[in-house]
Parts: sequence; C-alpha cells; structure tokens
Amino acid sequence: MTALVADAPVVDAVSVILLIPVVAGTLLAVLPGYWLTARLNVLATFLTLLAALSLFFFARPTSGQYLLVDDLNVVFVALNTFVGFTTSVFSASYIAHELEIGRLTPSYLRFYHAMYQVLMFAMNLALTANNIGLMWVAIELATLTTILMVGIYRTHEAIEAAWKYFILGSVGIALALFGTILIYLAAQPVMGSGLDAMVWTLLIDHVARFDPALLNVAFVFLLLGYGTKVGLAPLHAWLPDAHAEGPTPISAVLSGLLLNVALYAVLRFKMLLAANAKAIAPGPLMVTMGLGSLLFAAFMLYRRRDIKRMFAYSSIEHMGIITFAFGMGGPLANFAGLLHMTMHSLTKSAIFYSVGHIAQIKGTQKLADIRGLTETHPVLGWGLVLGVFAIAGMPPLGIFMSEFLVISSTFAREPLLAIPLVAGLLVAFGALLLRMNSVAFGDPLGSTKPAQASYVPLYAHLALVLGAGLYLPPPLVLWFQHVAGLLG
Amino acid sequence: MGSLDFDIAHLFAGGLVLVSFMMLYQDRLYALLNVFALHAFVLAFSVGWQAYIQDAPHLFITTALAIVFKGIIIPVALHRIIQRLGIHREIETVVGIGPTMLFGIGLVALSMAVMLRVTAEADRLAREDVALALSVVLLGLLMMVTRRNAVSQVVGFMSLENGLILAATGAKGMPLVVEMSVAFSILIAFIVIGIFLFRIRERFDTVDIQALDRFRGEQR
Amino acid sequence: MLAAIVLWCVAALLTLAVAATATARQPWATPVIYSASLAACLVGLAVALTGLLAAPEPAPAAVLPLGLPWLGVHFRIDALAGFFLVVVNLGGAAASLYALGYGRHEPTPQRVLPFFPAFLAGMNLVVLADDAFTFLLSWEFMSLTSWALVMTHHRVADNARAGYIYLIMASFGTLCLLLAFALLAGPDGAYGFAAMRTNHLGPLFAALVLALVLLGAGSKAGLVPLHVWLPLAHPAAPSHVSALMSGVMTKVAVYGFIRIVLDLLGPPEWWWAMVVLALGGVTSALGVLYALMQHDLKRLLAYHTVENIGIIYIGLGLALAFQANHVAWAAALALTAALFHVLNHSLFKSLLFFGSGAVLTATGERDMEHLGGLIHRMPLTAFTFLIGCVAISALPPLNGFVSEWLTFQAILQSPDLPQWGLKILIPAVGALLALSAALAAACFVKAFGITFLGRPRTTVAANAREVDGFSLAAMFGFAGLCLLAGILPGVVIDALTPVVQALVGDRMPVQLGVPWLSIVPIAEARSSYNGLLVFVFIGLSASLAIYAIHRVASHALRRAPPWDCGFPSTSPITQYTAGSFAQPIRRVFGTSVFQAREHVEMPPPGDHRPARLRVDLRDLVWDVFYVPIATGVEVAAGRLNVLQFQTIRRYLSLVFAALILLLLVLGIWP
Amino acid sequence: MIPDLVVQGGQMFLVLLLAPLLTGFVRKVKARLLRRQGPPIFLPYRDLVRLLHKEVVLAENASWLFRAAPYLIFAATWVAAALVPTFATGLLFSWTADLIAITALLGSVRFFMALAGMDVGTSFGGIGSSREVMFASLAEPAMLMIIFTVALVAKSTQLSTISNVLLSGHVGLRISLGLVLIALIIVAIAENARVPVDNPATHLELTMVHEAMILEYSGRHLAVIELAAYLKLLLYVSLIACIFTPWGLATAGAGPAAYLVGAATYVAKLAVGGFLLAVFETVIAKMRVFRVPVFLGASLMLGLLGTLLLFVSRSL
Repeated sequence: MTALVADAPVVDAVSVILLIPVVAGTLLAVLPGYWLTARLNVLATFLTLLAALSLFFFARPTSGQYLLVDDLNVVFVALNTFVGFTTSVFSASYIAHELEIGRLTPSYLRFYHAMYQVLMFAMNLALTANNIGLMWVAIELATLTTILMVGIYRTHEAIEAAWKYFILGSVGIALALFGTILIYLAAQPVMGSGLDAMVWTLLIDHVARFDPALLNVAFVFLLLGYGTKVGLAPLHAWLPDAHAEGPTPISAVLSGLLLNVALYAVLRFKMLLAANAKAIAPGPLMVTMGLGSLLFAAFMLYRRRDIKRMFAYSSIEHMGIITFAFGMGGPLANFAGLLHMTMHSLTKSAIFYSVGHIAQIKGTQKLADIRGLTETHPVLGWGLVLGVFAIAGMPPLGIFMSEFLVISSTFAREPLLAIPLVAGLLVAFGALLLRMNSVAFGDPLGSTKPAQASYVPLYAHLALVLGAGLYLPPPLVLWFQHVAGLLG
Repeated sequence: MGSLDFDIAHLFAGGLVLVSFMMLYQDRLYALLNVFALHAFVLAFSVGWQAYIQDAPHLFITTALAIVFKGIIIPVALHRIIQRLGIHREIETVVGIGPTMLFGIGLVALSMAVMLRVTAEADRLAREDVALALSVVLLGLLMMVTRRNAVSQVVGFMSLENGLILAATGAKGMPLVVEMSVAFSILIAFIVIGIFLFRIRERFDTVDIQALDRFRGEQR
Repeated sequence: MLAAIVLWCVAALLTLAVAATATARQPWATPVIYSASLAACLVGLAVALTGLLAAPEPAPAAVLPLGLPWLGVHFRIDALAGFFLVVVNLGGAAASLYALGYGRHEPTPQRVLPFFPAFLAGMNLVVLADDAFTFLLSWEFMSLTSWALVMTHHRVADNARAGYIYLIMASFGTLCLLLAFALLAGPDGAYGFAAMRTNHLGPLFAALVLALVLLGAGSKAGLVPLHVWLPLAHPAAPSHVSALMSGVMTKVAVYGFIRIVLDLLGPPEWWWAMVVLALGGVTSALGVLYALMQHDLKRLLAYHTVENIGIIYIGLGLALAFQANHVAWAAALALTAALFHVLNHSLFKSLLFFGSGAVLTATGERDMEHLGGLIHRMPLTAFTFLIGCVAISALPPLNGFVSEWLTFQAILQSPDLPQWGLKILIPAVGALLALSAALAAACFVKAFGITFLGRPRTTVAANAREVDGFSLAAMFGFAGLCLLAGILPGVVIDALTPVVQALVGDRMPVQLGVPWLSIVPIAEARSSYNGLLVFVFIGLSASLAIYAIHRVASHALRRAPPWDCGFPSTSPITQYTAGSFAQPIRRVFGTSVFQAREHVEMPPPGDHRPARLRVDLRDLVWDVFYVPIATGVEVAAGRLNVLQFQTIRRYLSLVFAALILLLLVLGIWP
Repeated sequence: MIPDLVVQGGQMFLVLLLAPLLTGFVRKVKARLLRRQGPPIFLPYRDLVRLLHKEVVLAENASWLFRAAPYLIFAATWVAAALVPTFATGLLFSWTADLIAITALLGSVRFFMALAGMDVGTSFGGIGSSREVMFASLAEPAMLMIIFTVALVAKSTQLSTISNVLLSGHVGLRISLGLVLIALIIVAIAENARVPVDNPATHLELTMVHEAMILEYSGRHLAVIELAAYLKLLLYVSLIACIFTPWGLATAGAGPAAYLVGAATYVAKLAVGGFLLAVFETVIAKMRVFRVPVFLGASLMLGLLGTLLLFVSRSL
C-alpha cells in the first residue's frame, strides 16, 4: 500500500500502525494453537514495522487533533516497532519452551499474545498522540496491559510484583492526569474551552502566553506521574520486581520500549515548559532526578542475586543517564540523549533475550547458580558478555559514543555535575562486571544442555549497536540533530 | 458568572476538603466508609452544579456515576469484603490521628501557597477550585501513606481520584472528563476486586523479608 | 600516504580477528593467524620506520567517515606516532613470531586467537588516532581486547580477579582521559587534535588536565599508586601477550601522556615537572622493591615494568622542567633519554617475558622456588634471558645502560634551573634512580640465579627441555637488538631527533658524526660514552687473557663435587631460595616500605616438625587507597539495599515525599 | 696516533703490573703494623703463577657461565682500570667511558661475580651473592651521588676533564668535595671487600661476602679473579688519586718526560693510598653484616648532601 501514498496518502501510515495491532490482537485472542499464533504475532509486528518505516520514505500524514507525526516521534515509533518485531521473534522461541515445561497453558498463551498486540497498540498510540489526554489514556492502557502480563505466571512473587506495579502505577496515573488537567487549565483562558486546548501542536504555539505558575505545578505532577513509568528514583519501586517476575519478552519490552514511551511524554511537556520564558526551567529538575537515579541504581546493582532484577536496575541507571542528558539540554547533550535512548533500547532488549534463554537453560535466575557460560554455551555466553560491555559503554559499541558526548559536553559546561556522573558510571560498571565475570567465566555450574534458542534477534541487536558505535548513517544523524534542536 | 454561582461552587469544593479531613479523622472502617460515601455525594453535588452553571449536560453522567458507583456500590462492596475478611476493627494508623490532621492542614496550606501564585486573569473559579482539588488530592495521598489497612488505602485512593474529578469538572469545557471518570471507576473496580481476589487482608502487600529471601533470592 | 598503509594493516588484523573467531578451533588456525599477524606487523613496522626517518614534514590527517558523524575519525602519522608505531609493531612482530611456537601449547586457542590480532590493531589505532574520540575508542578497545586475553585461563580464580581489577582500572583511566579531552575540546566540542593544539587553557584547567592525564595514562602505564592491576593482569595472560602488555601497551600509555601533555596542552608550568618527577622517582624505587619481594617469575617482571615506567616518567619530568624554563637543548636531551628508554624497555621486557614463557612451557612452573639449574637443560633460553637481565639491569655495554646514562646526563644539566623546588627534588630523584638501578641489578641476579643457575629444585625443572625454534628466534632477535642498541646508540638517538625536534623545538647534537661512533650529549669535554669500544675492549682483553692463560697455564680440568667449605650439601633444598636471597634487602628496605615482619616458628625440643620462617608483607598502597574505596562502596550498597524490601506503603510515601518536596520548591520559588 | 696508542697500551699494562704489587704492599704494611714479619711484598705475583699452574677442579654441575665469568670479570675490570687516568689524562680512549660508565662497568663485574657465586648451587655462594648485591644496592647510589658532586664541580663526567679542572685550581676548597671524599673512601672500602665491611683474609661464614662467591673457584679461574680483585683495588686508589690529588698528572701528548714524572708521582700516590688503607684496616674492627647498610647509607647521605649543597650554592 505504501507504493500508492507517494505524496497523497490514501490510507495514512499512522492509522495502519494503530490498526494492525488491534486486528491482530482480536485475532490472537480467539485463535488457538501455538504454531499459528506465534507466527501471526511475528507477522503482525513485522507489518507494523513496515508501516512505521514507510513514514520515513513517504509523505507524512497531516497531524490532526488526535494524531501527530513529527520528527520527534517518528524516531520513537520506528524504534518501538522494530524492537517490538524482534521481541516477538524472540518471544516465539521463548514461549515454546515455556509451553513445554508447562509454565504457560494454551489459554494463557492466547491471552499473552493478545496482550502483546494491545501493548504494541497502546505504545504506538501514546507515541503518535497529539492530544495530551489521549496520550495519557494510551500510556495508562499500556501500563495496565503490562501489569496483567507481569502477573501472568500467577506465582506468589509474580502476583506480588504485579500488585506493587498496579498500585504504584495507579497513583502515577492519578498524578499524571492531574498534571494534564492543569495544563488544560493553563491553556483554557488563552485558547478557549474545548478540545483545542489539549492539542499539543496548538499548545506549543500559544504556550508562551500561558500562566507560568500553573505550568510549573503541572510539570511537577507530570514529571512525577510519567516519571513513575520511566522508573526514576525514588518512583522506581515497581520496576525491578516487574522485570524480574514477568516473562522475559515482557521484561525486554518494558525496559526497551515502555520506559522510552513514558520518557517521550516527559520530553513533550519539557518542550512545552521550555517554550514559556517565565515558567520554571525543567532542566535542573530532570538533571537532579537523573543523577539521583543513576547513583542509586549504581549502588543497588551490587547486592543483586537475581540476574533479571540486576539488569532492571541497570535500566533505571540508564534512564537516569538519559534524563540527565535531556535535562542538560543543548545540541550535544540532546543528541547524546536520543542516541543513548536508542542504543539502550536495543542493547537492553538484547541482554534480556540472552538472559531469557540462559534462565531457561539453567532453570534459575539466581546469579549464584549460573557460571562459566562461555565454556558451556559460548554463543549465549559471549552474547551476554557483549551485551554487558555494550550497556557499560565500552567501545566500539554504541553507548560509548553517547556517554562520550554526555560526559564531555557536561564536563566542559558544568564540571561539578560530571564528577558524580562519572563516579556513578564507574560504580555501576564495577557491579555489572563483577556479576558478568562470575556468570560468563569460571568453572561451569548448572545444566549444560544445549539451548534451543533463536540467536537472530540477540545478535541482530548487537550488530546494530556495534555498527552504530562505529558509523552513524548521515540521514539518521541529521534527523537526530534536528530533533535535538527541537528539544532545545 | 455571578458571584452566587461561584460561592456555591466554592462551598462544595470546600466541603469536599472538609470531608477529606473527616476521613482522616476516622479510625473505624465502617465509619470511614460512610464518610467516604458522603465524600462521593458532595463531589456529585459539586459536579452537578458545575454541569448546571457551565450548562454541560454530559457532566451529569459523571454526577450519576459518582452517586451510584462511588456513593453506593463501592461502599457496600467494601462493607461486604470487610465482613468476609473479618477485619472490622480499628484501623491501624502509622502516625496518630492528631499529627496526621496537622500535616493535612499543612498540605492544604501548601496547595494554597502553590496555587494562589496563579495570576488572577486565569479564571477565578478555576483557580480556587484547583487549589481545593489539589488539597483533596494531597489529603488522599496522605491517607494512603498513613493507613496500613488495605480498605482504608483504597478509600484514600478514591478520595484522591475525587479530587481529580473535581479539578477536571472545575476546568471549563474540559473534554474527556466523563471518559476519564468512567476509566477511573473501572480502575477502582479492579483494585477492589484485586483486594478481594488476592485475599489481601491487612495490607496492600504481603511483603516480608523472609518471603523475599526465600522467593526472590535477594539478600538484604 | 603512510597512515593509509598502516590502516590497511590494522584492517587486516581486524579481519584476522573476525576470521579467528570462526576458525580458532581448527589445528591449522594457530600458525596461520600468527604468521598473518606477523606479516601485518612487519609491514606496519616498515611503514612506521619510513614515517619516522624519511618523512620529516607531518602528513595531513586521513579522515574516514566513521565515529562521531560531524567529526569523522582522523588518523595521522607524525614523528612521534611513527616512533611509537615502530615500538608497537616491533613488539607485535616479535610476539607473533614467538607465538608461532608458544601458541602450540595453548589449551584453549579459541580464547586467544581472536583477541590477539585485535589487541595489536587496537594499539596501532591508539597511536594513529588524531582526534579525541578515535583515541579514546581505540584506547578502550585496546583495554578490552587485552582484558579478554588476560581472561584466557579464566578458570584460575586469581586470573578472574586480575581481569576484574584490570578492567575497572582501565575504564577509570579512560574516563579520566575523557574528562581531560573534554576540557581540551571546550564546550563546543572541538575534539580534533589540531583544534586542541590551537585553543590554550587557563592555568587552572591546564593543571586539571595534567592531573587527569596522570590518572588516566598513569593508570594504564602503572604509575604508583595506580599500578595495582599491573602485576596481577600481566602475568595472568599467555606469555606472548604478557610481553605485549608489559613491553608495548604500557608504552602506548606513555605515548598518550606525551601526546597530551607535551603536544596538545601547550607550554608547561615548572611545578608540573615536580609532580611528574616525584611520581616517577617513587614509582621506580617502589616498583623494583616490590619486584625484589616476588617469587613468581612473571610477576617479578611485571613489577619491573612499573620500575621502568618510573624511569621513563623521570625523563619526561626532566623534559617538562627544562621546557618550562625554556632550556630547549636540555629538554631535548631528557626527552631523548625517555624515548630511548621506551624503546629499550620494550625490547628487553618483551625478551624477558618470552624467556619466562619458555620456562613456563618447559616446566609448567612460574614459581622460582620450584626451578633452578635450567641453564643446563635450556642453554639457549638461558643465554638470551641473561642478555635481557644484563640489559634491564642497566649494565654496559647493553642498551639499558645507555638510556639511564642519558637520563643521568640530563639530571646533571639541572642545577641551572631557577626554581628551588626543582633544585631540591631533582638530586633526590637522581638518587632514587641510582638506587632503583642498583636494586634492579640485585633483582635480576636473583631472577636469573634462582631460575637458571644452581641445581634443579624440582623434577619438572630437572627434566625441562629446550623450547622450539620460533620462540628461540624471537628471543635471539630481541637479544641481538638489545646488543645493537647498546653498542650503536648514536643511530637510535639520531633516529629520535625528528620526534624531539617536533615536541621541544630543539635536538641533541648529531651523533653519527662523532668519531668512533661514541655518543656525546652536549660536548665531548662534558661527557661521552662509547658502547662499541667498551664492548670491543672487553672482548679483546677477555680473549687476550684466555689466549695468554692457555698459552702459559695448565689446561688440566677435573670435575668434582662442590667443595663448599667442606660441607658438600647433598640436597638441592639447601640452596639459597629466592626468599632467602632477598632477605638482606628485605631487612634493609622492606621493614619500612612493606612493614615486612618475620616470624620464626620454632617447635619445642623433641618435636620433629621443622622450624619455619614466615614473612608477611603488606602492600601499603593497596591498604591506603583501594581498601577504603571498596569498603565504602560495599557499605553504601548495603545501606541502600534496604530499599529493595519495603512495603508498598513505604514506596508510596517516597512518591508522596517527592511530590511534597517539589511542591515546596515551587512554593518558595521566587 | 701510534704513540697515543702506545701510551694507552702502556697504561693498560702498567695497571696490570702494579695491581698485585699494591695488594702485596698493603699486606706487608698491615703485617708490619701488627709487628709481624709478613709475607714478601711480591707474594701476589707468585700466588698468581702458582694458581695458573694448578689444575682446575670444577664442581660437577658448574655451567658454562661459571667458566666464562672469570674472564668477563677480569676483562671488564681491566678495561675500567685502564680508563682511569693514572699518570696522564686525556689518553687516546679516555673518552670511551666517563665516570658513570666506569662505575657501571664495575657494576657488571659484580653482576657476573654474583651469578658465578650462585651457579654451583651451594649455600655459601648464595650467602655471598645476596650480601654482595645488598651492599651494592647502597654503594652504587652513593657512588652516583659522588659522581654527581664531582661532575657538578667540574661541569663534566669525564675523568680527564675533572682532574684537569681540579688541577687548574679554580675550584678551591669545597665542603662538598670534602664530604664526597669521605663517601668515596667508604664506597671504595665496601667495593673492595676490605675491613670493616669484609675481611679478605678469612673464610669464616660470618665474614664472607666476596670470598664466599668465589669459594668454588680454583686454578687459573681463581687466578684471574684474584687479579681482577687486585685491579679493582688499584682502580679505586687511582680514582681517588686522580680526582682529589690530581697533581703530577701529565696531559695528553706531553711527551715522555712528563709521562715519567706522572708515573713516578702515580706510584708514590699508590704507596700513600696503600699505606693509609693498611693503617685504617689495622685500627678498625670488622662490623656485623647488618651494620654495613648503615655504614654505606652514611656515604649515600654524604654524597646526596654534597650534591644538594652544590645544587643550592649554584644559585647563590
């Protein structure tokens, strides 16, 4: 269909992006059997990816009152759909094993796949929403979906994690909504009542004349509300358990995508606030929360015994870095933030792919019971090593570039801010390396049965990360630079 | 709009804050539920009044929702749950009632201090209303963090959410208000069902360190 | 375009690495990979030599559209880079040649073959890099690949620990360098070296950069107190890699220091020299003292690397001091000494590690207490190792002496410096340098004497066999180079002049013009040395003596049991051990430096247990700097860990608190 | 050219000839001071000849290093001794090695001596070597400091230049020079294994350093090593002489007459030096091994002090 829409879209790509998951979700809810559903799931995500990519190559649909496509969210949508696709591939092989050992019953399988599509829909909606109310609804929908999927194993810990996530999430929901209402209140006197006062593209035009005090309070609530989803300390409490107890594909999606979506929302409102001269500067708040999350997570990494929970904390750490970068602002830091976000999504999901298979082989998530992987399962083991190095910002992998830019631009502008940043990175690296040493090296421990795993998603992500660390294609760079300019 | 309209709306909003304080004051579950029902009714009146003066008929749906769902169904359901789980005794508060009240007053002062910086050309009603709504929200949160009992925490959450509805309706011509109130009602239903399903008796969470050590393999 | 050719070599090495990952388990992989990397290194060596000698004018940078998109990666070969490329590729070639033989004994080639060429490529790239991003990227890549090589025998617990500490220190260093570059580049991110040369920093920032570079490059080079990883990591790797890490990678770190401080940072302050000199002096003395206390052959060598790095930094510090006072000719002398020592150390330290690797393959032992008498079983290895020992002990007529002699000459030029601090410090540093030279001799008497001389202490030592031809070829090659650099130092010095000229703006007098090929730092009346003649004279007079004696004296020779004052000791246990050999020096220095304590456990009369002497040493650097940090992190982690186990209500209170806090901020916002 | 070569060679053989004589002289004087008859003054020569005609008894597990070491030791010592100005300065090859290089040459002599001591694998050899290197680790820095001082005074490390400068009398009396003279004497005593550091006359375990290292040597090897020891003593005496009493030294190409005068004064200096050494050794007692570091440390401190004084006084 994309061939037709060379300049005048008949069916605009956004609605396709949103429609495919809905249709697929309803189908998957009813269709039985693993073989078919898994492949349908992959197919649907793949089609969504195609539609998303078409946004780059063809004329964009004009943004209306509800939906919006601009440079900023196209990046997110593409990333979202891509990782959604690879994760569905990984999930196919992962779920097969889960069915084998009977952790998932067919009925729950149906539920799982349907939920997966709903989640994709919700996230894409949140990313393409032009209406801040709609964005709120979408993000909450995504949250509720993930809550259900986290609890899907219905073990004691899983339900507990889901419950924790649920309660903290709902409070977050409430705070974010209050913030949204306040934004409307600030807009209403200027732009009059009605839907227009919630349309982001119109808001950004008039925001300069809004009441700064209202905007400030609104931003505080939005930062806390959506920050809960981003997993910034001290609002992070749900995140580690949700990652640790849910199915690994969901952990991958959570770390790789949902956190980004929430951060995207925060960014949108940061842009609003930045456009109003008299309002409080959002930068310092974000920088503080970012640094706090980074340092906190860095220290929390040390005492971890559960491999998935450890990487969940590393997600908190990296969300902290990204928030810090966007808080610093400026072309370099914003560029670095965008790059870091992309790289972190790819890397962290790759790590969860390998961790998922490892946990399945060893039958445990306890770090203490996994050792010497590079001996017994070289492909998985070295994959994990690569992933850890990538996440730790080792060259020539992608995150090195972003961290290079963040640190250097910060140190040149605010030397004192860079010191805790560097310290946190070093501490976190110490913890990650310590665990990785024991997991990947030493005398093998635990089951050595060969893995029936699909290495394609894992190494595809790692290859992308490696490639990005060495060479960023100029169009992408221009794109990022433009977006960085938008973010101010 | 005339000052009478404003005064009445203001009256309801202030009433809501007052009822929140009453809820903070309660230390028996049944009484708490009754007060919460009152909270819902006051909210309903306020919303209805807004619907009338903004002549926005769709807000009446919210009113009805508030009365039927929050004012009647939920309290009754919680009554049942309390009976089933046999926890109809005093609410264990984390800090005493007195300090909580004082802190609540502080919160109201804070929300005023924050909100009254809003320049006056922002519509006066909205300004006052939002200030009060903010204090209701904060009081709800305060209740959630000062009560150990699951039911009372749900009640706290619901009062928080009432504050949200108050703010939303106070904002003139705010779209999607009804949808949001519906969504929230569903959310609350989820929570209540969850409490009932997971047999969460005393607390929201059964987190205890031994359980963690055993299940999660985390070390303290 | 020279850089291009070297880049092609690097590309070849990287492709080798990739190919090795696939084929490493094949039996033919080892010889193929190593010979290919040998070829690549030889090409690189040739190019680098031409770049050093034949291309005085700095070529423009080669830019590839990689790395930072708006910057690209810049590569450039100037004289300095050319010299260090020579060092890198020379060491790389020798290591590859050695590994052709040594690698056959590797049980897990798939853990060595992929990373070895990558390691070589990384070191080449660091030297080639001409912008901060490329530099750091290659720098950390070098660390990573070497880490992977350190982890080759990862099942040994110590190796895992070594790898851990090594990588932590490495990334610490990288972060420090990153901060330094951030300051040099300025807020608008001018990461190209060319741009950095132009913008000069204020005194405070410049000093900050120096400190950061000392931390960053120093931690890689092994300056005390940042050396702790080095004696752990270098021995853990396979011996040809140890040779590369000790002999070459530390030099790349020195390159980083020179590049930033002498090239990018602009004119130095005189007190920088104080810092560098003090660090260098302490490093050299402490390094050799640590080395004397070791029983593990490879660890002893690693500690000696620390000492030699100290000597190099002394030279660099002198150069800084002279340059800060605009005494360019003396700065040239000091810098030449430092660079000469860089070359020398890369030669004999690699040679010695090769030797220790040969011993390891022949006996499977690294502990000297289990060796001995190897000179009978492995005469050729013993000979080359002896050459290396003489060279590293700075004894004429070999090369180690020349560079130290030049350093002494540079020290002798320092009284004219105006600053009092330097006046007091430099003689003290000179004393430290002399001390460490003497101790180094002692240390290698111990190393060679215990390992190769005497009687075998274990059966493995008694049954050792001479190693293969490739290893011997590598060792003899470097032994020959040590001798050549020792007797023809003028050649090296003249080859170094473009580097020195470019960095300090002056040069030493031309040496090859001096009659009889002797070297003259300033003027013949001041000082001169002629390694060639010394060598020839010793040879002549020795042969003269032999000739005369065999003419007049008796040839009679009888083998008999050793006399030993009439107590012929039957058991080899009665020989002096490494520990007992070091005991006098430990008594003299160790009691203060290491808080060495001796405990004699004397069983009561009638008890048949042997009396034992136990010595415990403490590494004060570790206790003072690293233990507190580790415990601090541990404690913090423990305290924060409580937050993993709160009830939801507590977590909600956290959210609530955050909300209240932010609202308060708004409330009091002006 | 040729005459220079001759003179240079003459010096080489002069030191070779005089070395045993100096040792014999010292022994004789010591004996006389103890009211003993003492051995004949030419005894060392006869010792050497006798040793040369004995057969070599080699330990079974002695290696090639053990057999090569004596010649290396001898050669290096001889070269070093030949490079120190004895009766004339600025000889043909005098610039081959400056003072630092000469010290380093002696260092390599010690290196091989210590290795030879460890080769046979007896406990005594080990004792000797380890003690020797311990002494050296202090003596060499001290020597370097001495060299620094002298070199700073003379602005050169070339012995010929140094003695010329000191001869020229511009220098005058310097505290530093006094300090380093004492330091140099201490170093010389330690290096030559004389009382109080070591006692060449005994074979008691407690006193053995130098003797322990060469314990296993016999026959011609021992002879060569002994000769090297004699040369070393001579070297140090002539070193002290040419630095601190440069009078009478002929300059290069000054003609035979000057050379003869120089030679005569040189012999006289040797005699005085030997006599003083003998006196010193008779009046002082051997010290414990672990007192020696203090003794040598003193010389190191003196040398450093001298250097510092110069560094500082330069700027005054």
